[in-house]
Amino acid sequence: MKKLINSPEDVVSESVEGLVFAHESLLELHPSARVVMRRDRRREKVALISGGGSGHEPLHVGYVGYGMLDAACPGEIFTSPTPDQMYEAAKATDRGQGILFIVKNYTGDTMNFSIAVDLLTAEDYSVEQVVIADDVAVQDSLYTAGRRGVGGTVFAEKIVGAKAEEGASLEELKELCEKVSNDVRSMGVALTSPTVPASGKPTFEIATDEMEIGIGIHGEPGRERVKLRTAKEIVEVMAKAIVEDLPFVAGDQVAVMVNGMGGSPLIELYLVYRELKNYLDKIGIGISRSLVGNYITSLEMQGVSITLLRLDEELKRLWDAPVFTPALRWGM
Amino acid sequence: MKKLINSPEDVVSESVEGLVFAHESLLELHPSARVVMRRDRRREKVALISGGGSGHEPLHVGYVGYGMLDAACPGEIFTSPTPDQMYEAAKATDRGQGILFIVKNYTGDTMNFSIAVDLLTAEDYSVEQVVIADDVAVQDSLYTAGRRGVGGTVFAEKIVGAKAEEGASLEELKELCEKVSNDVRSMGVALTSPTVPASGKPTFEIATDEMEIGIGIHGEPGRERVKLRTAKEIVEVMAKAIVEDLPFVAGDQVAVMVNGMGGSPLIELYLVYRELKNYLDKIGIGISRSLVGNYITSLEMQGVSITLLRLDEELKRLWDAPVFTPALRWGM
Amino acid sequence: MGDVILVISVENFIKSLLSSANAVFASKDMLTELDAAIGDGDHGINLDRGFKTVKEKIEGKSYTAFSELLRDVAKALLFSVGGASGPLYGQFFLKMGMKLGSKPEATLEEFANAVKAGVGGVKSIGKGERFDKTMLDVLIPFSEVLSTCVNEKTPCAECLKRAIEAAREGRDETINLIARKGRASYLGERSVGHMDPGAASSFLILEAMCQALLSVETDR
Amino acid sequence: MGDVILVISVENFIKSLLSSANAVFASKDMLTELDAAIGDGDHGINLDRGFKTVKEKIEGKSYTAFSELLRDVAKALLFSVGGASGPLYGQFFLKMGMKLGSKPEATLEEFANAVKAGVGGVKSIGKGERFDKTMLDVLIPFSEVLSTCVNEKTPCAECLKRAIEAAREGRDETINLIARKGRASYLGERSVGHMDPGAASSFLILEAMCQALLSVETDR
Ligand SMILES: Nc1ncnc2c1ncn2[C@@H]1O[C@H](COP(=O)(O)OP(=O)(O)O)[C@@H](O)[C@H]1O
Ligand SMILES: Nc1ncnc2c1ncn2[C@@H]1O[C@H](COP(=O)(O)OP(=O)(O)O)[C@@H](O)[C@H]1O
Ligand SMILES: [Mg+2]
Ligand SMILES: [Mg+2]
Ligand SMILES: [Mg+2]
Ligand SMILES: [Mg+2]
Repeated sequence: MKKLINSPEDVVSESVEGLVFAHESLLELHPSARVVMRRDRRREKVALISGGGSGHEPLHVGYVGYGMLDAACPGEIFTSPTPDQMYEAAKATDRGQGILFIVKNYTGDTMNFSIAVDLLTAEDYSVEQVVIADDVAVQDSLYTAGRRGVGGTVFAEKIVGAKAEEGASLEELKELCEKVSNDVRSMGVALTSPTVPASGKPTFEIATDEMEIGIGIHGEPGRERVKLRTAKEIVEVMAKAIVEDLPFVAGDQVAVMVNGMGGSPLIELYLVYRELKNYLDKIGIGISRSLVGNYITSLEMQGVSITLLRLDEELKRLWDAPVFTPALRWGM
Repeated sequence: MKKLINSPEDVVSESVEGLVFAHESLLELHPSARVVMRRDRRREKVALISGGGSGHEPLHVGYVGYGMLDAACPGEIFTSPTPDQMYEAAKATDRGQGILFIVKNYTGDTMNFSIAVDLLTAEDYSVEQVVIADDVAVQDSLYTAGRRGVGGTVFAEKIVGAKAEEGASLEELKELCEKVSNDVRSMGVALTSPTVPASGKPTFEIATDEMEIGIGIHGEPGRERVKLRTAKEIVEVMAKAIVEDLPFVAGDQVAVMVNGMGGSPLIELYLVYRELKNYLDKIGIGISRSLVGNYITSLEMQGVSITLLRLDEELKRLWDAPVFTPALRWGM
Repeated sequence: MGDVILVISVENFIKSLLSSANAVFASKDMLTELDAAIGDGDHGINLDRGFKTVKEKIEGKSYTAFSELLRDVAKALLFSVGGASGPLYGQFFLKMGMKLGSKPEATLEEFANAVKAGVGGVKSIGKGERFDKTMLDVLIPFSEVLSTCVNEKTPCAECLKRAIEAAREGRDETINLIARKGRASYLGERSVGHMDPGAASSFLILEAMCQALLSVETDR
Repeated sequence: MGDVILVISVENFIKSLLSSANAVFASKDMLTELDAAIGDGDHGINLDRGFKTVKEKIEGKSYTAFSELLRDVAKALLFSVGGASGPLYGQFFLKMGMKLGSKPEATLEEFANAVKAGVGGVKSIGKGERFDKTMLDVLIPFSEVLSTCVNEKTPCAECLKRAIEAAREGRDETINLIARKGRASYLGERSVGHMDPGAASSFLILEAMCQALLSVETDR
């Protein structure tokens, strides 16, 4: 296992500490729980909180700041956080306007967040949660764990964060978050496996000429294992699955994210973006906002995911609103 | 070879095209040469141009925009660009105030840029160049190729770019760039090798328990091959070499960059930042500005480099000045 | 042995829990590998961390009530494991403790009822059922066989052994199931052929627990 | 053969250059591997791209003057190779062509003088010298031995053969040198034990060129 770490047990806490050191005017650590919080909590607004397993950085800790999250709760690598983290995060950031949890749809996350909701509700906090489930690689069904939450979460945090900054109510934010969640779809592929530090071994074996289509951000296997293809072919498979699922139709305006899984260099991500733009151009879907880079990763896994969000004027405005976090910053 | 590409020959042009697509309000491609240019070239200012082999993204193409470069000339992967690129870039961006080339110190780059300087001078353009050579892993000597230009280049482009935006003269910018060049030092380590697409094989072999200390951004071997160490130990080796070289002394204020080589995840980079901060705290050096992320990479190589720049009030001001490029953005 | 009536003291139950903890520690890598095949490769790591916390919390401490002991166990798991298994096992032990209440001793019948309550907790928080290819495929048959045997007045040791056998079968049956809950469900048909990691850990935990209870019994 | 006086026509020189190009194409991987050991692993790729451009540019085209032909070769290399070797080889051929001027034929003596001018170009742009472990360790001995032989009126074929032998020795000597220029210089002592890729390519290029010139000669 090749990693720049001291010991597997300390990776998350030491990295989080480094993040807070590096952005100390923006962030602070909760004194007792593993929670990264905005330093400036004067403003009366709904507290927006997310969290999940670590290893997906910058998600979520890198999205704490003006115009996005008020707090993030990082779990162990690929392991959802524990309810005490969300409970403490909520108590520390609540400004009397209520708390909204943005939760990625994984059994562990939904259960741990729900327990936190129960604990907080019992203490009369007003708290709501929205579950993001945008991974089209997984068949959606009431009888299964449902779709995984992936790249759409980044869009949700940005857009709902902007609206929260405007002073919207908990109810309005929940509604907006559900709208984003309804209109966003993602899919990913992997060329290599991540290695969880505590395990020390690659999560899955994959031959040097193979790729996994529909990979999850924890290295969960996807739809199928196939021979490595060209970027153009890979993008077609992903984009087609995404477009047909919602479906996105000719004339739609979208925000897209071409997201690196952590081990793929930027030169490849921009190449993938080119293929995606060519594909969408052909079917009449217009890209009006875009992100290309590592936004929701899977440790050092090589691979890429694509996310599409259907935009309207309000979403565009909220997307463009100023944001100042470690990983996303514009307008200020 | 596992890469998200179509064919080794087309990687650079397709990726550059993707970059320009993704940032089309900011960038455009030169109609005849492989040059990425700022779209808005109305302002009368010195044209700031850099370039070098591709595979180091976001360097340099991702630093074209307001407050940094006017144009970047990407060569083939790990191969310096050809003089016609710099020549065309200069002609297209010159506003009559002169042209400054920022060149990383590699034999190929310096020769190709010098030929461009000759071509332009012959046509009466006023053009200057500054060579950045900040890699302390390499012994400096008049009788060798000298030190490699690495992370310091990012600082130079940001700071000189800000000053150019203020309307400084070619002479002033050259002087400032030389000052940055004099006061900046870097060093890197690698855990894995990059693979040049056209070659298809890792540039070097490295055992699963080994690391290369003093690696170059083209996978050039460094000072020594050693057994993998903890992040704390690795940071100590790098920081010590950097600090002693300038030397940086107690009381100095510095800008630091903890730079990922392309294949190392952000969680590790922030952990490295923590170790660096602890080390510098101990010896009385104060971090007053910082960057943590992938800023000058070596394809998918796993590893990290550290850059330190001694700051004074002017450099701080220029660092903080607004910048709007694909890879670096704040204040606007 | 066999026809003596088993009485479980809080003290002995601590020993059983520590025995479960040791079983988890010893199988950390195996559980992680099972999870790597159809999940995200952290189940062993998660439970190792969780049961270390449990051990730290309860070892050497003296409890007078099951509810108190099991609340500590549940909170240790809930606040240190994370993932899916944290809340699930947390709920299992919490509900068990609530059922046993504040007494210092329990009969096997009371124990069986407590297990049933624990399984109910797992079902309700995870919204799962049997044959979803989860830990419930071990917990449910274990609980059912235990209750049946106890009701039929089967000798105590035999009750526990039969329950463990049913749990083992349930665990092995998960190999042929298609996962419908948890991370493995993303795989659909591709999950067939692999044992569910949570089923494997439940079996280990229950087996070690019962063996410890039995050995105490034998020692009397 | 041997005592006939070699006259090099522009037309035959095109053939020699194409022969050099083929030698580069055939050794692409070998050159890249040499560069991977002590440089950045692109030398074969760079020259392959460069000589493909050269080939496209000059093949089938008719030139009347060396200067014209070699300016096209130099520009093709300069504007397609990049890296260190682009400007170096570009300069080599540019200076050679300038020395040969606009004539359509050259004697071996004129050829030798042109090579000398080319080597001068490489030295001046790269600020290198012999024993820096670069292509100059091939170019310099080749040029010197060629000039000496020509001055001593050695038969033409013999001149070329001896020059090539000197080039080969120079190439092999780079193995034991410490690099002082180019990327390999970053390695210091660690560069010892590896052949310089640029020395290897120079040798290939010169050898193929001379053999082509010789075979033309023999064919007469
Ligand atoms: N809804 C559920 N009901 C019951 N058990 C479940 C459920 N979801 C997951 N599990 C169990 O949890 C196990 C996985 O635990 P673990 O790997 O620790 O968590 P995670 O999946 O969050 O990484 C599965 O093997 C399965 O037995
Ligand atoms: N200053 C120099 N003078 C002469 N030859 C040089 C010099 N620097 C480098 N070279 C030659 O160039 C070769 C490397 O070329 P290449 O790999 O194409 O370029 P780069 O080093 O830019 O990747 C070296 O093997 C060496 O022979
Ligand atoms: Mg997990
Ligand atoms: Mg090169
Ligand atoms: Mg798991
Ligand atoms: Mg090279």
